[in-house]
Amino acid sequence: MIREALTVILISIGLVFMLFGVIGIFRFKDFYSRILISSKVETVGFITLMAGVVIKYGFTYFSLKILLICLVVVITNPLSTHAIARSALISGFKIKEEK
Amino acid sequence: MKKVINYTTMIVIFTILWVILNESATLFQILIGIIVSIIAIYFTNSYLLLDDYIAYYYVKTFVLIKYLIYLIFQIYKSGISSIGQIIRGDSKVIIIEYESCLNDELSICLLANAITLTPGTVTIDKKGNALKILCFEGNNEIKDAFDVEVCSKFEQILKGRK
Amino acid sequence: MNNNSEIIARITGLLYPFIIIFGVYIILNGHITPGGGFQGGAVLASVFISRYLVYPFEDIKIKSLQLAEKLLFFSIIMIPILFLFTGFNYSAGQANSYYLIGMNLLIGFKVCFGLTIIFFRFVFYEGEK
Amino acid sequence: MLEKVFLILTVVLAIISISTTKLRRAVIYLGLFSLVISFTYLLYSAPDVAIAEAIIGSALSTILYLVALKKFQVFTIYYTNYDYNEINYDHVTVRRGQILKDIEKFYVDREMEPQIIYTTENFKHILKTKNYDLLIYQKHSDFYIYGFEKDYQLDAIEGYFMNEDHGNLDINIIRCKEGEYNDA
Amino acid sequence: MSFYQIVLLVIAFFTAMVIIRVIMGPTIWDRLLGLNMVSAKIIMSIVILAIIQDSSFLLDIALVYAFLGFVGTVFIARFIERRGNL
Repeated sequence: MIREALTVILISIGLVFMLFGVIGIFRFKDFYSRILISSKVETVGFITLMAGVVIKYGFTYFSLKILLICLVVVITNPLSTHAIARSALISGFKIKEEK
Repeated sequence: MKKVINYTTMIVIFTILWVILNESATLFQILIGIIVSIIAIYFTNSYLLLDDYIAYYYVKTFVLIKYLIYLIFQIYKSGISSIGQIIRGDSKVIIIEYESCLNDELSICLLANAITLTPGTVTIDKKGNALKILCFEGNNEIKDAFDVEVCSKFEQILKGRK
Repeated sequence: MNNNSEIIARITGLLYPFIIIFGVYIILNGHITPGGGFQGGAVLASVFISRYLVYPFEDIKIKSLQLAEKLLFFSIIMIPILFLFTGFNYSAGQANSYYLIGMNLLIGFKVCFGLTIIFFRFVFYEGEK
Repeated sequence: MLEKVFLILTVVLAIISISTTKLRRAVIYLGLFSLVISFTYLLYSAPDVAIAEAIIGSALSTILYLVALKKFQVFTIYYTNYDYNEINYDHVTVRRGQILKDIEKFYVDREMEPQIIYTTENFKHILKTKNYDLLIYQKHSDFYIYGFEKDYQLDAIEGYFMNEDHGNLDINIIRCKEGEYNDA
Repeated sequence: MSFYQIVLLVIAFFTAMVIIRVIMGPTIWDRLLGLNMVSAKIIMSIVILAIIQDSSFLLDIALVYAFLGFVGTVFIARFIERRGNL
């Protein structure tokens, strides 16, 4: 019973983090601050939500698979963020002088 | 001798992965898992990487667990502080250069990944051990973490990779 | 201008064996879970495609890949025909699933080679201005 | 309810991806379309189709579209403005001015892909270092368009601006020799 | 309507909001960022759907997105930074 309640709480916290990510994508006025905050807060929400699901299922194959998904996302998500930011910088889209 | 132990560890890890994917731990599945992981490592070494996978990507298990725990702690810490940033609205972005005190390629890449994962900082470029980091102006936490003379906590953890 | 990011190259290299194992898993479990020859083969082909991010050179032998693909295609056609002529008893449950797994493996490797050939031909020859 | 949300999203993305004039945007919209439709297949309990759509849509078809777009010529246009030190959102969307819209329309009509980059760097610095096809420099209401001498499109652009009525805008077209300023 | 169905609806609403940003977004990098975010949201929805239907093979599809979602994004970003050369 307490496990169920913990799951509900964790998933709700994850949804709140995701809500802030979506707000951030509309609130910031330029691209670089958007990429700095929004997509990352989204990852925090992702990890929290997955933690909730893992607690619901305990130590089973289902939760092990979810941990695997979590690990792979933690490895690959920075790669795409890095690629997007780097592409914008190299193409010359810039807000302010460097240095 | 050390090479054999490393290979065995890697095969065990991939076999566990196979068992998790298949959701059954019978003897038959474990046997197939060992065969598949040997084939995968051989194929990666000889056709894809053109190098030794294990020597390339070897990280001590203890170091890896410490790294993950500290990473998750750091992600939550700066995630909560960045919610305040979202509520406050717009702010200025600057690029800082940071010279890492690590000299090992994989460790620097893992450090860059960790920097990108924490909200508020994105690694943009890497040349040697110099990293270009995009971050907010006037963010004190970043300054505390990266403008210090000695190594930051991440680097101290990653130093014992081998 | 030919500078790709070192971080992407490094971490993509870390993922190769994981993707290979996942592709083989999708092929081998094609008869009980979603997936099968085509899907697993496409996953395996994406290993070669992501390798282009790391080494953008033309060091894959397209000729021998083509030969292997033709042989696989020939065997995919010939094995069912041989089964037809031998009068094998299909009602046996275990043999049936072995047959499915074998055919899935052949189809998977054929799709993998085919998509790899398409990608590298497009990138190195057809995409020229 | 849930199915309806995703079905509406699918239709919207499909219509947008075929009606946009810029081909790279169409590639991104198609990637989104494949993500959304894969989940819709799952909701209608067709996991086998969904997994095929996931693999094909996320990696293979995107890359094959990009390889096809390699044949398409891309024009890089830099835009700098004397009056602003910073470029924020309003400048990109609202005050971008008629001239950029006209130039974009010019290239799209001729089936070429314009890529406009808004920057605050000094235009002389861009002339020297960056690899550009056109450079537009605005000072109050004067426009300076830098292009290469050999580029035959430049004459067409000049003719285009002569024909259309552009009010009191002052447009100067400056032809540079190949490698006069530029090392890149 | 159970809790998980409500969660799924909320995630669908967020996805729609991000797609609005993608359609609005003035620069092409905004659109790419939106593509990345939608991909993460679809992974979450698949996991929640797997809980509702109680079938673990749906997680394979989430794994496909986790493994291969970055390949397309990285290729598009690279295509833009090299001005139309892969």
